[in-house]
Amino acid sequence: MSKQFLLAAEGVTKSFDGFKAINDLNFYLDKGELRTIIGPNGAGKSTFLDLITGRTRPDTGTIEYKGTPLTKLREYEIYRLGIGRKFQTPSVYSDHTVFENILLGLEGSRSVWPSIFSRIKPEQRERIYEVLKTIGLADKAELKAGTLAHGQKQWLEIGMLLAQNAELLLVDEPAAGMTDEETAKTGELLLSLAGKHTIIVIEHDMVFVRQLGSKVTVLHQGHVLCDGSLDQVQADERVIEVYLGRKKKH
Amino acid sequence: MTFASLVHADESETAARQSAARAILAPESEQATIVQDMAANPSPVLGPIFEAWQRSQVYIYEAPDGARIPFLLMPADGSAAKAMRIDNGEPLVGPDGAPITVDETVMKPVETFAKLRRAMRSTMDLLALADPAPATRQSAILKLGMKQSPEALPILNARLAKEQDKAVKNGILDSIALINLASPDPQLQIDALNQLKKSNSIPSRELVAKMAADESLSPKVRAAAVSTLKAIDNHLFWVDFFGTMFRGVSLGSVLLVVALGLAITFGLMGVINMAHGEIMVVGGYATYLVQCIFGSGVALAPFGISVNLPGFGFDPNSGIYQSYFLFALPVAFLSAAAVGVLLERGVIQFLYRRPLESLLATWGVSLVMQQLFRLIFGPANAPVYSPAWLLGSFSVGDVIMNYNRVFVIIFAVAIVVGTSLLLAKTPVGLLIRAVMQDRTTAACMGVRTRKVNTLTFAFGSGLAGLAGAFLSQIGNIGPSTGQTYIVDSFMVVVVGGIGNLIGTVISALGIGTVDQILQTSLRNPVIGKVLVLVGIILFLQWKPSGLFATKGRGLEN
Amino acid sequence: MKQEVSKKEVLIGAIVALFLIAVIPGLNAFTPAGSSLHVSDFNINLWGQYLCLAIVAVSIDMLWGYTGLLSLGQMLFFSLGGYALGMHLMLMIGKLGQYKSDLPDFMVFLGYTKLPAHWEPFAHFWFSALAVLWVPGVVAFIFGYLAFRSRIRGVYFSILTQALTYAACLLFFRNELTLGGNNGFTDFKTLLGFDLGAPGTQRGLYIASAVALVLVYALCRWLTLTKFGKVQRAIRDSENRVLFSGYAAANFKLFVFVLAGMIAGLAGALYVPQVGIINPSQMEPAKSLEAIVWVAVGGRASLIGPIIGAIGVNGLKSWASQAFPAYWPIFLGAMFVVVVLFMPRGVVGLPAQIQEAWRRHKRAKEAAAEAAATATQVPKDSQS
Amino acid sequence: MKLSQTLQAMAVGASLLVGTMAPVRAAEDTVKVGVLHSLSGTMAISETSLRDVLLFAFDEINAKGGVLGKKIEPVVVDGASNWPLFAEKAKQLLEVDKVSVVFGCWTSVSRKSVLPVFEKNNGLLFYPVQYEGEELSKNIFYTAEAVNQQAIPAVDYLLADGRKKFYLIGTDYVYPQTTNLVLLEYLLSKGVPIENIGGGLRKDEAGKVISAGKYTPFGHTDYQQIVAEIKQFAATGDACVINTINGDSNVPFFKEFAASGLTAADCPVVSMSLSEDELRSLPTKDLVGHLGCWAYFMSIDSKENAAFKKNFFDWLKTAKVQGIERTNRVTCSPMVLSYDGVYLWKAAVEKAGSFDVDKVREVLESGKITFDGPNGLNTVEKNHHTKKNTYIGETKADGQFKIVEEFKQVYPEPFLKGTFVKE
Repeated sequence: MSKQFLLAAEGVTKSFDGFKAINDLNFYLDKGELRTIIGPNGAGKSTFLDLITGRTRPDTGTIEYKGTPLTKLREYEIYRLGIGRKFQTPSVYSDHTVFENILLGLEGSRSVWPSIFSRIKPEQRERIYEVLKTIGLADKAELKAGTLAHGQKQWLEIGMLLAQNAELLLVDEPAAGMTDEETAKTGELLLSLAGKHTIIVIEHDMVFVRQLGSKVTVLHQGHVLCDGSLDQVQADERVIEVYLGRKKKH
Repeated sequence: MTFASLVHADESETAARQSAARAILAPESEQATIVQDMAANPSPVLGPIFEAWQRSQVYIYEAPDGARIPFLLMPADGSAAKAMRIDNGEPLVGPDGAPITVDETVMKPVETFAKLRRAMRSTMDLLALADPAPATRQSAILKLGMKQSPEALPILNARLAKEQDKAVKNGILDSIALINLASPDPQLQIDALNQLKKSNSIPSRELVAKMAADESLSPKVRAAAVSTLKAIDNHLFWVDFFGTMFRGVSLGSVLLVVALGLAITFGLMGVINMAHGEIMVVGGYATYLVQCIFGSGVALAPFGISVNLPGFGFDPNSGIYQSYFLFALPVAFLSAAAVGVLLERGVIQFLYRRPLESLLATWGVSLVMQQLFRLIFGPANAPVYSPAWLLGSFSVGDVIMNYNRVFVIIFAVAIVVGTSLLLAKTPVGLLIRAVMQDRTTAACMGVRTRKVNTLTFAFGSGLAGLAGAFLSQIGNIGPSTGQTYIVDSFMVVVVGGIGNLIGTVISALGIGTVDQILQTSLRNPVIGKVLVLVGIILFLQWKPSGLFATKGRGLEN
Repeated sequence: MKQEVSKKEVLIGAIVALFLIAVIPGLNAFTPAGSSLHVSDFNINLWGQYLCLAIVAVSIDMLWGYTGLLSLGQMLFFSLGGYALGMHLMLMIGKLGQYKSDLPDFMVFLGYTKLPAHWEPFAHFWFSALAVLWVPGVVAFIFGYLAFRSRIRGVYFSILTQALTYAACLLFFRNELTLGGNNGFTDFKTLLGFDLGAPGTQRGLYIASAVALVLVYALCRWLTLTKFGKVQRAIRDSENRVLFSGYAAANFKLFVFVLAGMIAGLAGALYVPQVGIINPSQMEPAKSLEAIVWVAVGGRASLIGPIIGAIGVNGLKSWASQAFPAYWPIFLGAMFVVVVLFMPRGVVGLPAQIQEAWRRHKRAKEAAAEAAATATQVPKDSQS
Repeated sequence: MKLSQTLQAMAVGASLLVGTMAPVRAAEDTVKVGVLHSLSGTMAISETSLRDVLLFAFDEINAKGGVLGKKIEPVVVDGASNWPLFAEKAKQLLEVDKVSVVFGCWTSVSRKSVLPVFEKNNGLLFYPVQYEGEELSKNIFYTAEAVNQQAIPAVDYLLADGRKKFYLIGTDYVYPQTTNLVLLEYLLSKGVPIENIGGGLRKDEAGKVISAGKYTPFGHTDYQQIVAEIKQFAATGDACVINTINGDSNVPFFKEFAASGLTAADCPVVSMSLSEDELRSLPTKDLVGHLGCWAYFMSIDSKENAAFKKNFFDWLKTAKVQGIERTNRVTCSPMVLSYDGVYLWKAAVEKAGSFDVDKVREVLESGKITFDGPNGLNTVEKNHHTKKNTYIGETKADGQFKIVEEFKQVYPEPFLKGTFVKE
């Protein structure tokens, strides 16, 4: 049945030292969808991304991408299936130039020998500048990534995902630490990618989530609490409880 | 040799004293013969005389009239040692009738040498048959048996009739059996073999094995010998097994004591302190200095300094000197902790976020410290003496256990329990755990992380100091001692899992036991050690973060 | 460091290479012994050794400086290379040994009557010469494969490499390994028919070392410029990002580790006939740590730094250990602490570091002056 | 690469090159003599004493007018317990400093490392420390004890003492291995049955025993297992231990030995590598009664020895040597054999009338060069080793030896392996 979904996670559980970070999670994603996952701290959002990308392995349950089980694969193998990830804290190569950062993300062979003998082709260079334009860093191509501002690093990391031409983008808190203006720009960027790519965004910032206007899934204690549009979700009694810490009725 | 003379010792006492005096005064070449002959008249008075002689406490007094009077120093119970004449057991007095005072540092004792001591042995072995201590009696009896000479049978039988101690009784039966093994009577031989089989006598194994292979013996005797040999070998297997286990636990305890400080600094703080071994050595030198202060004073050869502390300088045989080690422990802890504070403040505090660089910088520190030790204490090792209560051994069912090894185990248990109590139950421990788990949050909560860091590092270093004090009892303390242990102790912590004391304990005991098992089964210490190291590399394949991985604070993050 | 090779760099490189490869040995061969330009046989030999150590330093830099893998066991691979060639040299002694036997002396007095089978191929020079590369390569591959596959990294990796060289050291000390035990191999006579004692042979070995250093440098320099080099540094700076960008970081690390092992092996093989001995003490953990010092002092992630570090520290050691034998280790240790704490980029990075510090100082001064100026302008603010 | 970096590199290189090239010029009326010992690193603990006694010997000779009218000018270099460095320093002494003779080395591996250097440059080395033999270089003179001047007499003494079982233990390197190999052959030839030789046997593929003994790595600290084995071995009486453990490991060995209740009376240990100098750093109370075997003991009662000790200790008080230990010193066999070496060389040079190595060697090989030293008479034999006395001593609580046996003028036999094997 998972065939019709791009990504399907079923009955996934993961615990650390007895603490269940993900608890019997079921999650389905259609091709081309833009989905936002929200939830309080410790709800298991980042852990969920870790499980998809192979950073950790689930105790039980299956995660399938286009019908391929992901749980036995290594990070780079999962990546090669077309799943890209942006981390919560921007993770770029600070000693490389912006150009080189995108270059390393560029689609193509990832093996040792080709990397030694390959040369940058003109069309690759074009592609890189195209990506740089998309993320608005074309004029900073020769700067070291470490010198960029926080927001620019976030964009650069998104740019690396674009360069890889991943089908599924997992974007962890892209707006964290950004100014309002930058946040809006990031939202536009993600919206422009939706459709071409399937995207999961994890976010706290409700203004930003509203801007994306996508279907929202609420995670709580490693379990899907509910999903629907942002308005639906915000009206949900359980969500209010979770966020505002109101006591549960027995 | 008559056993009766032992019973009626009084009559022969004077004769024995006089021959002892004669032996002492004789030229070296004749001493051994005279002493050898004294075995025929083994008077109990000879015991203390021979012991004193071997301890270099027998002297010759040159009286003004030219007479040479041998005397011994009675063990001191207070001020000056009392001198006692050997020839009559009276106090040694001068021509004026007053007791002679003896300056031990000036007088030259009458020396002994191997041949002479062996001659004394035969007398003392006979005396030991009636020694109040059962263990001494037993070993003397065994020795007599091993000689397989039938003349000893009456002595042993007489002793058997009087003996109360069960173990010693068995020992006598064994010895009689050993002698009877050489008997021409097959029945006696078979009885003897059965006795040895019953008691699983290990010392008899070689003799029994020879009989089992001896084709000139009657089939019945050989069959008995084969069966006895089997029983002994079986017993030997278990003795070896438990012996190996005991040694494994004791080696594991050594590793644990050595690695525990590292488990704090490396495990909890993430600091790779390559100078850990040298901090340990600080503890060792502290022990050495305390020993010197309690004894003859501190002498630092490179500076030509030698100091005596007033009020100290105890007699090496006195109880207070023997207890120096207990005083050395806190000194070792504190001095190593002080060095730890210096190191943390001076170098490590700048490198908390750069573990690889802390490794390199502390290696530099370790080079400096090694050379400083060399300059201060000299390049040679510091001779540290073990107190008498750590020497010797006891055995449980033929498994020999040395006191110092038992002490290691107790010591290890004590400091592990102490450390975990400190971490779990005290406010300081709470602070340490808080900072180690999340430095930033702790800082936000108003914890003075700088202080706690220093404190934790000092504590880890102090534990290293205790380890050094401890090592001085089983190994040596010198400038490069620390290097011997550094690889091993890192292995223990890595295998145990970073930041987990239980893991460290299990890994130390595991590595120690495996090492000893390999050593025993391969009969080769080097290959055993190499295999342990290779095993560790393979083990980490299976569990890359050690036995007990603590989640979330991997060093690579 | 710039990402492309400039013409200037090539030119300077060529000059230095020529100086090392041709000028110094030329001065040794063609000037009279008394002249002020003469380089003595002793110094040719000494410099040949330094150059070999510089090659090891470059290999460490490839691992540590560029890939972030601090291997504390690099001298193991150096020794393996040395042993591989040493076995050939031992067999070349032939009947010139103490016992006039075809077997190496140590085998004779350990009671061997036949050459062990694994020794036989080493009688061929080509086999030994290849073994110099593949033996360290295979050992590095096996260890690296295990370590990288199970994600052993950072400090764990360092400690394990140290355990590896320690284990190997213990193993090689054993006589039963038939590799000469504690004494190792010594008393070599000829290499390819040349008398190892002859100045000409030593000069040849010096030139071989210089050529090897230049080639290794060029190879590493080129590698760092390729995309491979970029991935290498990316692994050092953010291994997770590399993994999530689809690179099997373990393969890249394994490649560098094996390459560095082979380079070190080559250095060892060149070193052994020049110094005349190889024994297990070269594998002691402290030796590898010392090699790290060269790289740290010279400046890592710069390729030229390790070379300067290796030659500089060893030269300094030759001199200081004689002038101040008692204080030299203190000096070396202290130097290391200072470098780690205050000179993260080593000697090579010092000019840039001073420049930065000066600029920062100037900026701070300007800022202070500016602040002071604003303070006087708006006194109300400072009072409230 | 930046230009500045390159220039820097070249500057550092050039200055070093010049530094190492600068020759040390000697004054005309002196003769240069090399001292090659480890003054740092693990071996410094033993070798520093040899440097001291050599410098003392030079001063003593210089005070009496030197050699052939020339004052000895010592060139002291540090091998730093680093074997390749030994070779480098030997080269420096012979090629740069052009010394007439070198006194030095302690470990066999350091000697093996410098041997080709001496042969290539036709140098002259005097080697003073007991060793395994099986070597004879035309450029080395061995004032040291050969195996038949140390281990064999020790075994003879033990046999005479009624010992029937021999446990062999050593550090895993060539000296213990070779010594035990020879001892195995010797003991078998003396009728000791093979099962009375403890420590384990090594057999070749055919099952023939080719070596014996238990070996531990350098710096080994855990002797529980081995001591337990010895205790079982000695349980039947009349056993002894032949100990070729090197250096530091002796402390844990003897501590374990003493702690397990074994005594020198039950099972004496004869140690080949523990001289008075080593005993300074050992807990000697644990060693009382155990044996040592050397060509010299500090306790030798002779007027030569008394004068030697007095002069040496006096010299120490005022010697101008950086970091020298001035008090609490002892003398020991390697020191005295170093000292003897200097005088033997002096005698040979004076007889040859020249410092030329070939001429000096020829004289030394004549078998007529002798020196009456603190250890008695030393004669250089044709086989480059010296004939001298061997003494057996018992360790006393003060770290001195009581001499219990003396073997007079033992002829040195460097090649012993196979000589005791009966057909």
